[in-house]
Amino acid sequence: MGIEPLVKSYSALRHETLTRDRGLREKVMTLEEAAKLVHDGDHVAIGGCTVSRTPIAMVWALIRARKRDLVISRSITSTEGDLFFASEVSKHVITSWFTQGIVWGVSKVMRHHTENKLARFEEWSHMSIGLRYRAGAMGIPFMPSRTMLGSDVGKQVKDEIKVMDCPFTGEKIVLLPALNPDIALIHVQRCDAFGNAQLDGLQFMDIDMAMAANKVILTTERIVSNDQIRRTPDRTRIPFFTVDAVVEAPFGCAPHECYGLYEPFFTHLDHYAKISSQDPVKGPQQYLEEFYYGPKSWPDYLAKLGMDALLDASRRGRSVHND
Amino acid sequence: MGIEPLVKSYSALRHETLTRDRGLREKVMTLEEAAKLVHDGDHVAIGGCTVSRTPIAMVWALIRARKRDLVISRSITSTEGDLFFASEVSKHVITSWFTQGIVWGVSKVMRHHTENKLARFEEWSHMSIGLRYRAGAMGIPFMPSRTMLGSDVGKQVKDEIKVMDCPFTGEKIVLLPALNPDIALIHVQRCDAFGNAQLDGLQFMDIDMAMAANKVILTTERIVSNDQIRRTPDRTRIPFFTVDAVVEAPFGCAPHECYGLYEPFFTHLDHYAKISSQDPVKGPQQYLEEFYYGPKSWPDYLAKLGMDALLDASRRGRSVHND
Amino acid sequence: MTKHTKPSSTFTTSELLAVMASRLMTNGQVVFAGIGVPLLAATLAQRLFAPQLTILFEGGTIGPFIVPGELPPSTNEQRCTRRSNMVLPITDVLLLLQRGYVDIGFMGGAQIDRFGNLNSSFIGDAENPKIRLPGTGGGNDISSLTNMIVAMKHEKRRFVADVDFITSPGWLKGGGTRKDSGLPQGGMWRVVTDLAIMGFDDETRQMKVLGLHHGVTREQVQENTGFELKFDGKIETTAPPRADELAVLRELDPRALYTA
Amino acid sequence: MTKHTKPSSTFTTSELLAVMASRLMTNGQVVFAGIGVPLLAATLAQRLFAPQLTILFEGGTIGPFIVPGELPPSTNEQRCTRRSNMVLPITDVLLLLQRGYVDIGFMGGAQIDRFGNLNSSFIGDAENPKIRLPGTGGGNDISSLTNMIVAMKHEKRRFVADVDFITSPGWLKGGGTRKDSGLPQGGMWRVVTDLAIMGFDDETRQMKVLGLHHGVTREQVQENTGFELKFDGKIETTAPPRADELAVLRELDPRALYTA
Repeated sequence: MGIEPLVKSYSALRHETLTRDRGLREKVMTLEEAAKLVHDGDHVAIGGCTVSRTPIAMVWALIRARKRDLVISRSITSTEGDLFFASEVSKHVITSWFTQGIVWGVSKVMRHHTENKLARFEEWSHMSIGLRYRAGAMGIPFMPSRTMLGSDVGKQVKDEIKVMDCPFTGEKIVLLPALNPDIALIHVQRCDAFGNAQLDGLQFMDIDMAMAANKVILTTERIVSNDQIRRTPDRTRIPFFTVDAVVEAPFGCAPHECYGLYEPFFTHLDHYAKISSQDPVKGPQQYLEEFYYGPKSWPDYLAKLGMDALLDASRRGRSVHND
Repeated sequence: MGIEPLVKSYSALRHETLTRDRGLREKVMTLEEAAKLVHDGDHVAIGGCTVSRTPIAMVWALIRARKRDLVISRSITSTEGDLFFASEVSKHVITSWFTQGIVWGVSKVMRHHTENKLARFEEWSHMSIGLRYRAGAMGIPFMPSRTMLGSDVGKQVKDEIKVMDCPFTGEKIVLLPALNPDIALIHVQRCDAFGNAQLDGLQFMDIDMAMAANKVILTTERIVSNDQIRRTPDRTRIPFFTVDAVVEAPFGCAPHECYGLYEPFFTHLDHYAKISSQDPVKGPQQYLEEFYYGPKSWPDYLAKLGMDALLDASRRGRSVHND
Repeated sequence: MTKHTKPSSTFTTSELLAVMASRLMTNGQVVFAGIGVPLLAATLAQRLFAPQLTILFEGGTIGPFIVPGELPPSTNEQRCTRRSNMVLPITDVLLLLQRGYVDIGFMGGAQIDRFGNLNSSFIGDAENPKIRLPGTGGGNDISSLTNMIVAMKHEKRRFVADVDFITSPGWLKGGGTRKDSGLPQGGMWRVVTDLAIMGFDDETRQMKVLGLHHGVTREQVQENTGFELKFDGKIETTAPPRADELAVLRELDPRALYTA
Repeated sequence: MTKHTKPSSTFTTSELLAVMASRLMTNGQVVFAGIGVPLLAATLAQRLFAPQLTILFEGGTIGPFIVPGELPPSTNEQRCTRRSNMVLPITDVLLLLQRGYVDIGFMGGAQIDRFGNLNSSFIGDAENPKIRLPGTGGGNDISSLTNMIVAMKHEKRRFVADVDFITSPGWLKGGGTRKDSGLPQGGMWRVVTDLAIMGFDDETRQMKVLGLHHGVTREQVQENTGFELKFDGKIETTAPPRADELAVLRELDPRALYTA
C-alpha cells in the first residue's frame, strides 16, 4: 500500500469497478472460499462498530488462512483488532478508537503492539473515517469537513489531509481523502444469493463502506430468496452489484452482537479481557489456539462458545422486539 | 435573496439553527397556520419529484395566501411549477427539469413565462441539485462533483460553481455551493405530532432537503402516536427537531401520487394539460379559480377532484402492495 | 437463448428503435434507462438474451420487474419500484454512475450534433430562445459519467452540425475536448435511429454510420442529417425486427402507449 | 416540576458527578451523550425537570428511552435503540453536530488542561508514549462542533497545565486560538468534578472555578489541580444531591455498574 497514492485517480477507480462482474449472479460460497478473495497487503474495511455486527466469521476465516500485512480500517475497533495484531495478520489499523469496550478498560494487546512499535494504530476522528468512506462511496476524491482542526489528531495525519480556504465563504475547511478499501467485510441479518442485503437497526458505516470498496464479502445470518427481498425493496441497503461473495454464517458475529438476534456474549468477552490483560502476548495466543486455529469448522467454534451462552445471547438479542 | 451570499457563512447557518426551538414539542397546526411560516421572498424547497409525493396541500395553501417572490427549488418540477408562475407566487424556479410530465409534452405555461421573461427557470443537473441539498444537510459549504463540466448547463451557472484542480489527484473537479433553503415543504405517509416522519418507498431528495432547510413544514396523510414511531425507529427518516409544523392533510398530494396510497389522478392531469396548452394564460387562471381560490377548504378541494377519481387513484395506489 | 424466428415486416418506428437498441445490450450489464424506448429495449434484451442485465431508474430504483401493460409514465412513480431489488434516494442512484457501477446510460434525444452532444434545454439562443425545453433532468449527469446509447427519430432538424445548447455532453468539439473539459469517463457510444446505427470515430469523435437498417440507403440517411455523415469502412445491414422481439414488445406495451 | 426533597449525605463520586451535571441541562436541549455518567445525568434531567430534552448517541440513535437496569455498555449496541425515535448511520448522527442541531456534547475525560483540551490518546510523547490510550472516537468531532460538558474525577494527574496530546479540542492555547484554528463554533463550557464546577474565562479562556460542592474548599480544589486555577468573582456552593435525584439514579442503575 505504501507506494500507492493516498487517493486513487478517478480513472483507476473506474477501471477497477468496470472490470468487476456486476451482473445478477449467485455468489454463495464458504468462509474458506471467500477468504481467498482477500490478498496479502489488501486494505480491508470491517463493518459494524465496537462489539456490534462485527463480521467475526470472516475475521476468523482470514486469521485461519494466515493472511499477512492487511491494512485494516474500521469505525471503532474492538477484540478483532487485538486478534489481527496478535495473529500477525495486520500490523496497521486505521480507526478512531481501539479497545475491547469501555467496560473492559484499555486493551493491553493494543498497548503491547503499539507501545513496542510492533504495529501501528492510525487514529482519525470517528466522523472523519465515516466521511472518508462516504467520499469513496460517492466517487469523489475528497470530502469537506470541519473537525480535526486545531487538535493533535489532525496534526498526526497532516500529510494526508488538506486544509483550504473555502472559495465560497473564505472559511478554513478540511478536505478528507476518499477511502476506497480493496475489500469490505460486512455482516447482515439477511440477504439473497445475489447479495441484495437488508440490515436491521444500527447501520454504522456499512452502507458507505460497501459502496466505496472495490470488493465486498457479505456474511449473513440467513440467505433468503430474491422474491423476499423484492417484497420490501425499500429495506434493501446494499445492492447486489457491489457484492462479490455471500456466505451464510449463523451467529456470524459471536461473541459480538447482531441487532435483533443476539446481544454480546458477555461472559466470553469477560474471559477474553481477563486472559489478554494478564498477558498481552500469551493471552491472545491461547485464545487464538482455542477458538480460531483449533476448531474444525464454524459450528465447532460456536460449540466452543457454548450452548448456554448462545441461548442467553439470543434471548437478550430478541428482547429488542419485546414490546 | 439577491443580496445574500450564495453560500451562508458557517456562523450564520449555525446561528439560524441554534435559535430554532428544537425541543420535543407538539407542532400540529392547520394548512393556513403553516402557510404563515413562509415569508415573501423565502427560498422554498419542494419535496417529492415530478408528480410523486408533491406537497400539493401546502402549495395550495401558499397560493391561496397570495405569497410573493418565493424562490422555489425542486429536483424536478411539474404542474406545481406552472401554478407558482401563473399565480405570481414565484418568478424564479431552480430545478433540473420543468414540465408536467413526459406523457403530457412540454409545458406551455413554463414556456410562456420563461420565453417572455416573466419568470426564470434556473437549470442545474439533477444530481447537482441533490448534492447541493446534501452539502447543506451536512453543514459544509460545498460538495465536490464530476458533472456539468464541458456542457452549457455548467456554463449557465458558472458564476455559482467553482472548478478546481483536486489537491489529491490533480484532476478537475466541480465544487457545488451548498443549498440551505429557508423552508422545505415535505409530504409524508405518516409522522407523529412532534414531526418524526416515516416515508415509504421512493425518498427522492427529501431527507437531505429536511436536514438542509432552516424550517420544515410536514404535511402527512395521518398523524400517528409517538409510540408507533418508537416501535420501528429504523424506519424514521426525518427527525422531529428539523420540523417546525405538522399538518394532517389526507390526499395531500392529489392530483399527484403518494407512494403506496394513491397514484396520480390521470384524468384530472389530462384536463389540466389540455386547458393549459390551449391557453397558457387563461388555462391556469381558470384552473386556479376553480381548484385553488374557489374551494372553502382542503376537503372541498378534494370533493372538486371527485370521489370517482379519488377512489380510482387509491385503488391503483394500494396495488403496489398487491403481491 | 435467442429463438430464431422469422423477420416481421410490420412494425412501428418506436418498435424498430427498441429492437435495434436492445441488440446493443450485453448480458450482465447495469443499464441506467429512461422511460419509453430505452426501458422497452432494456426489458426486451432482459427477456430474450440478457437475463442478468440490471435496470436502474433515475427516480431511485435498482432492478425493477416491469409488469406487462403497466409501464411507468416517469421514473419517479411507484410503478417503477414494483418488485425491484432496492429503492434509494435520487442523489444516491445518480451517484452510482459517478462511482462507476453503471455500464450504459440509455435515453431518448430531441436534438443531437455530429459529436453526439444532446440538447434538451433551448431551441435557438439560450438568452432569447424560440422554445424553452424542459431541461436536463439527469441527462447531463448520465452522459457526463457513463457510456451512452441514444435512441431517436432520424430527422434533419434533429441531427444538426452543432446543437444550440449542450445539455448532455457527448464528445463536445471532438478529439480530446471531452476529456480535457474534466470528463475523463464515458461518452456517446451509439445512436440508434429508424434509419441507421451510428458510432463515433475513435480519434476525431465524429459521428459515423456503422449499420443501415434493411432497405435504407446511405443517401437516405445523409438526406435526413443536417451535417456531413461519415461512413464506417464496412457498413453492416441490420437484421429486421423478428416476430419474437415484436411479440415481447407488444406484450409489454399492449396499448402501444410508447410504441405507437 | 422539580420536587423539593431533602439533601442526602450518602452518595458515590459518580452519583455526585451525575447529579451536578444533570443540573446544567435545560429543557428542550438536544444533548449528544456518552455512556456512563453523561447518559445518567441527561436521563436524570429528563425525568426530573427537562422532559423535552433529547439524547443522541454516537452509534446512531435519536431520542432513546432508557430502560432502568438496562443501561447500554456502549453507544453502538442495540440497547441504545430501545424505543428510540430514530436510528441512523454513525456518519449522519455525527453530521447533526456539524449542521448545528445539537446544543451540548457531554462526555467523560481522562486528562484535561487549563484551556479545557482533552487527551484520550497518549500519555507521554505521542512518538514514544508511556501509555497508548484508546483514542478519540467521536470525541474530537463532538468537541470541535458543539458546546461541551465534561464530567470527571478531580485529580492532580488528570488536571494538567497542558495535555500531552490534544485529542478533543477545548480552547486550545486560549484567547482566540480555537476560532483561528478553524473551529468557530462550540467550545468547552463546563467541567464537572467531584469537587467543583468550572467554566472558562470569556477572554483568556482559562479554566476558572464557578462553584464548589458542599464542604469543599478552594484550597482543596487547587491542591488537586496541576496548574493554577482561577476563581470566579462570586463562587457559589452547590446544593448537595437530593434524595429524589439519587432515587432516580439508583432506579436507572440498580446494580451500580456506572455509579459505584
